[in-house]
Amino acid sequence: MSSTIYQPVRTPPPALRGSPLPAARVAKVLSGAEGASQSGIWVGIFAITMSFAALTSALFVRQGSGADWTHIALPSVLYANTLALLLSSATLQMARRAITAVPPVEPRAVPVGLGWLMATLGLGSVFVAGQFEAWRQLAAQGLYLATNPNSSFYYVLTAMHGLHVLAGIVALALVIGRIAASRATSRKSTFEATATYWHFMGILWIYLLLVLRTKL
Amino acid sequence: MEETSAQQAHVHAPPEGFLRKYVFSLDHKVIGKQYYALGLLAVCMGMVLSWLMRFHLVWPTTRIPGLELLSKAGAPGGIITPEYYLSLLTMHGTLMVFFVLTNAPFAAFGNYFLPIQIGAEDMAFPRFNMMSFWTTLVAFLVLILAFVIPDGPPISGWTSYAPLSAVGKDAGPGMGWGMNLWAISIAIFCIGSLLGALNFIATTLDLRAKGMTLMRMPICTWAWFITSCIALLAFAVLLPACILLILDRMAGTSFFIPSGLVISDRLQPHSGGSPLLWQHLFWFFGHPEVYIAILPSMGIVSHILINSMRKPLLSARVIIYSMMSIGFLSWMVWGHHMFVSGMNPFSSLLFSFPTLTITIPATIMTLIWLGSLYGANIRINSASLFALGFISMFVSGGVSGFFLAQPSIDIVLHATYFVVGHFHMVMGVASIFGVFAGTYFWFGKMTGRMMNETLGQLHFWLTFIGTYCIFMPFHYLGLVGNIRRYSAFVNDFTGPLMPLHKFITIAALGTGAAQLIFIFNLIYSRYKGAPAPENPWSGTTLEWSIPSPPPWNNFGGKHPIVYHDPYQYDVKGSKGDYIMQDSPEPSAG
Amino acid sequence: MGKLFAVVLVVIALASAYPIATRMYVMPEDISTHGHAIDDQLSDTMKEAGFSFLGAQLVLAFFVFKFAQRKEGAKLTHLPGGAKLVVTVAFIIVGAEVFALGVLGQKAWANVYFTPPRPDALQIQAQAGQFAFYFRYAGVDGKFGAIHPDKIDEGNQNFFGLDPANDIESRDDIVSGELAIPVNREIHLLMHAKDVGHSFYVRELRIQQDFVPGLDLSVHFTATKIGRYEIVCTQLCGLGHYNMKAYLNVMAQDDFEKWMKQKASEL
Amino acid sequence: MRTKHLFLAGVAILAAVATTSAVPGGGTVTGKVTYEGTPAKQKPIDMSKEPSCAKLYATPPTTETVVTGPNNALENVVVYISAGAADEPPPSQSAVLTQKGCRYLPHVLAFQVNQPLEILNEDQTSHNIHPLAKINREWNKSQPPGTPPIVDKYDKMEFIPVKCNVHPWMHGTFAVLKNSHYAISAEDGGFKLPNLPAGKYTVTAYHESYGEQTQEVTLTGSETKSVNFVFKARPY
Repeated sequence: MSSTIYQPVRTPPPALRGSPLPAARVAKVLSGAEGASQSGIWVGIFAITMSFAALTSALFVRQGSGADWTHIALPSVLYANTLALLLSSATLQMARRAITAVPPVEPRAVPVGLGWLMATLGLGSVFVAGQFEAWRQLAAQGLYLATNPNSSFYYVLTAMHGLHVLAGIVALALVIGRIAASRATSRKSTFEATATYWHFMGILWIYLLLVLRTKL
Repeated sequence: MEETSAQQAHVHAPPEGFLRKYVFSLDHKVIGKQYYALGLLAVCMGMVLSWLMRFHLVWPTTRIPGLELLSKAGAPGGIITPEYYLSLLTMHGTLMVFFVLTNAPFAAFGNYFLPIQIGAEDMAFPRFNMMSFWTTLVAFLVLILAFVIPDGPPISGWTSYAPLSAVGKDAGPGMGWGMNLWAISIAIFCIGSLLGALNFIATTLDLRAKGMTLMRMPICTWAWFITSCIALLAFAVLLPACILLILDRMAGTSFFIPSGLVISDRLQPHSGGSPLLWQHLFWFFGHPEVYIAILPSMGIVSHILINSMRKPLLSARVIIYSMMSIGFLSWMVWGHHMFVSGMNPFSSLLFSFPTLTITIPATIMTLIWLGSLYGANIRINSASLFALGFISMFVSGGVSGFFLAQPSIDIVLHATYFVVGHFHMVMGVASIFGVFAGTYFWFGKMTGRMMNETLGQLHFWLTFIGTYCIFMPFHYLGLVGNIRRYSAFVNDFTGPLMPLHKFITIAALGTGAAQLIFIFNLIYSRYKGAPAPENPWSGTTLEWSIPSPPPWNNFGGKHPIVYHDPYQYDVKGSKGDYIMQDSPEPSAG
Repeated sequence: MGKLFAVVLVVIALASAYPIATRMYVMPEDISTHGHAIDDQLSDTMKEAGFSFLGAQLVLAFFVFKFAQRKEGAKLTHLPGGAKLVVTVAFIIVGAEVFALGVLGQKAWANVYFTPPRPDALQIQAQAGQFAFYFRYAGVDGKFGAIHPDKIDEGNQNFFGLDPANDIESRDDIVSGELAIPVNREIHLLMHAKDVGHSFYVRELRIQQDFVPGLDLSVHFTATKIGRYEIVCTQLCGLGHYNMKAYLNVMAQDDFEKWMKQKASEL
Repeated sequence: MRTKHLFLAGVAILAAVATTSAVPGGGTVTGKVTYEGTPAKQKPIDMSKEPSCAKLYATPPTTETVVTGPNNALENVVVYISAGAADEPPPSQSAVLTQKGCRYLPHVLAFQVNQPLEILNEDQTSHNIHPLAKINREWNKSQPPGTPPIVDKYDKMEFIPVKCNVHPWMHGTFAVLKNSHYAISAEDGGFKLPNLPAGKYTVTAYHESYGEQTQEVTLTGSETKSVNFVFKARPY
């Protein structure tokens, strides 16, 4: 029966159908690729939001469940860090203005943009260093991961956010490298995606800061 | 020039060298096959574990020769200890749910056919795609590492309820490093699945060929797309849950562990944690996971049914919308796993209603499938038989959902074999039937050789009858109140049930043996099968417009243009009763 | 082959339904005051589910029988009414079913969980631990002694961590491995978990409730039939889970008093 | 050259063994362990969850945390030489713990460091043995009926509480000791440590509920010295 069940091989197999790639489609493919990295980053942001939503709702449940919740005073350095992160978003915007503007606002647009990008990278690193400092200060007060539920959540949330920021820093470095080497292909898309991600990190941090400050 | 730059911009160059071609491949087709192979390996292991469990349940004092080689402490003299039974149970559940039901229908077939069916040359992020497979593989290796460590695998079931799963080695054998490995493995698995889901979504949104509107995508593409949306949320919640569990175990935090627990005569040094928190986080992932397992099979089966019926469904849209609403509802029902868990009894009612509501889209889909069969001319072959078998299984497993969706009935049926029968049929067997159907349907496209029909149909009959013999009786046991997850039946009332248990065990061993036919068929056909034509089933979708197996860039550097809805069957075209999506000839209307 | 599929499917469907229809496998007789509502709900659901099951399987078999492997080029037709009909039918029938089960059918649940125990209900504390249940009666003073986890000493049968040396209330507490209760008297069971999650399940009582560590729950019920029934754990709690059980001993009032005296004398 | 050294070393070891091992006809320490006050009332064990064990007893057995004999005799006390006697190599025959009727026989099992330990299950149900060792390596194994005995040994001195995770009432004690000079007080509270070479010894008595007591004793020859221990009993 096996032979009758499907159509036998047609020989020779016909050439592949479909049009040869017309010049008009090149743009489409490119924008497809760019669109992909854009929607890719948005989907990623969605997933990250979901994770942190889960963690913070866990925090609120835990706060209600046990009688052992003791509020910890947030280290003041956090606010400096927050400022650094917000500034970095601003510098990143400047970089975008300089680099992605068509036609270039000024001849030296790209070098200027690179400068702003460096600044962003620096501020990002400052933020991460500051978060470490905050941990050190807490540890100095004898507040460790397992000391009490509030400190547990503090370390978990800051650590996970910090890791995401580090990922952002790596991406930034990549972008800087690419632009410096001025590789034409798909530069814009990666850059845009990284920018979106970086701004999101700032927003996420504000949210976390508010959650950590709340005293239910 | 412009074109080549465009190619580089998005499409990777043809793979060079063995490693790039077959191991660290960026080609979605190779990655799909790798996922399939991993699923196959996992399902074989899971099946052997279930054999051991069933055997032990009905012949508890019979030695299983050679088993003490696998674990000296777990099976002294070849007799399975209670804790080792639970280890087998935990590993069976984890392997099957994560590495089979999530990998095979979704990651394997999805990776292989989603890009082709939308006319793309690859996934949006080929490197992520490769990473997601290798991450998953690492997760798999970490998990089975638990078999070889002296401690043995964990014993807290695939749901790993805290505090049993959180307190560490005092909770019993396997709850030391075995449990750590479990938690770490699942965390890694989450990362792999998130990367995969992200890739699927971006690909579907942005890489569709010219003319391939969303509504022109084949139903299985839709299923994979919806599934990846669900997976994105589900695993994004399970990941932090696993991290918290790992911290409770290794860093001494108390997220899930309350105070004053005395385990193995030791007062545990934790305080204030909430065991229900774990249950909520887990089931918030856990219930959508059920649909991650079943939706792709629904899509595959619809795809195959339409082709075998030689006419479109009554309405493909209704199927798609039903899958969407199921996916949407799946976020409001996790609490129905916790009716008797001590959750506020009022919220049980709140959870029960959407759960029952899910039966509406499910019924609509079933009726659409049935109704579409009317007046068709159904081709019978291994693929379509398994597709029809899927409908039957889906119904059988679905109706028992009526019972468990109701808190009041759940009081007596919760944690009995009724539940086991329910989810094995609807989530296990049904979605595996989808995988079998897909394999028989697409094997030719994937390997260039057709699978052997005779063996295929023999495999179907044994599996179809066998699975009913195994899982229907589970419901009867449950109705008497036979508890699940018992390594021996010491209750007074279980004596009379043992004949039924023996019947199940024998059926399980037999059905398991029948799967060897399938595996043999896979290997035999891979090398000796009849050469596969380009379009063996006279299908209409894009995967049938390219050679079998497809070239590394699917469409040979050309870009298909789509003119039709996916299923132009029963139209008197030039080539017979169907028009392909990419053929310019006008559709029937 | 199509015909064979149809025949096999019909056989499977009927064979699957037979043990249900003939009630070969059923719960033991209900001995509680609330259980009948659950049983009714169960049998109603069984009718609806059975109907849907047989209906769908037989229709599937019939269509495959009729429409499989027809001659080449046979005229293909469509179900009269099409998708609209199907969807409407699903909405009306299943919707009605869902409404019936989901809304009207919650009475049984309400009976168990929304009616508070009567004040004169007999309070008994149940403690679940790996891997046994123990039950505590307040004794003559009617007060339960406080629980001190650090005082738990199973080797010395101090399962609840009582401190009789310093806590007078705990001295007369009666601790038992079986749950002895008087018939036709409401019992208010205070549930406490010693280590991990467990569950309290008595089939005849139609009661199942988890023990959750750190969260003290309670159930209440009235047993109407004298006898000895099995209490089993249904929440995976570790290696001895399968063997975690106890007995519910429903006695006549005076037998129960005798039993209490006997237990008190052992203190 | 080297061989000569080896030979000397060998001689040295032999000599050491000769001096430390029990000498027949050495001195003896004997005595009686008693209690004062009212010991905790031993409670009957409800084995109804394990019918295969429960049916072995006409009247339910009681707990064994404090086992007493006539005129205040205290049973199950481990009396051993904690200082003064050198460590000894373990005997080759193994110490045996039997699980019968869901109880540990004996309730207190004393044996030497590195002496083979054998655990048997004579019940129709599967047991779990969980010695809660703190100094030694802790393990936790189940033993279904019909499986070979569990064989193990401990390499450090320790008093280890033993429990069965499946049957919460099953508790016992392993006394892992450094030398062969030990005894467990009998029904009448009596014990006897024979064959002790002359020397100054610390005799220690250990009870699972009442803890430790020590006394000094000096033996000059083959005489018999009497040492008695009195533990304070608490009602709760």
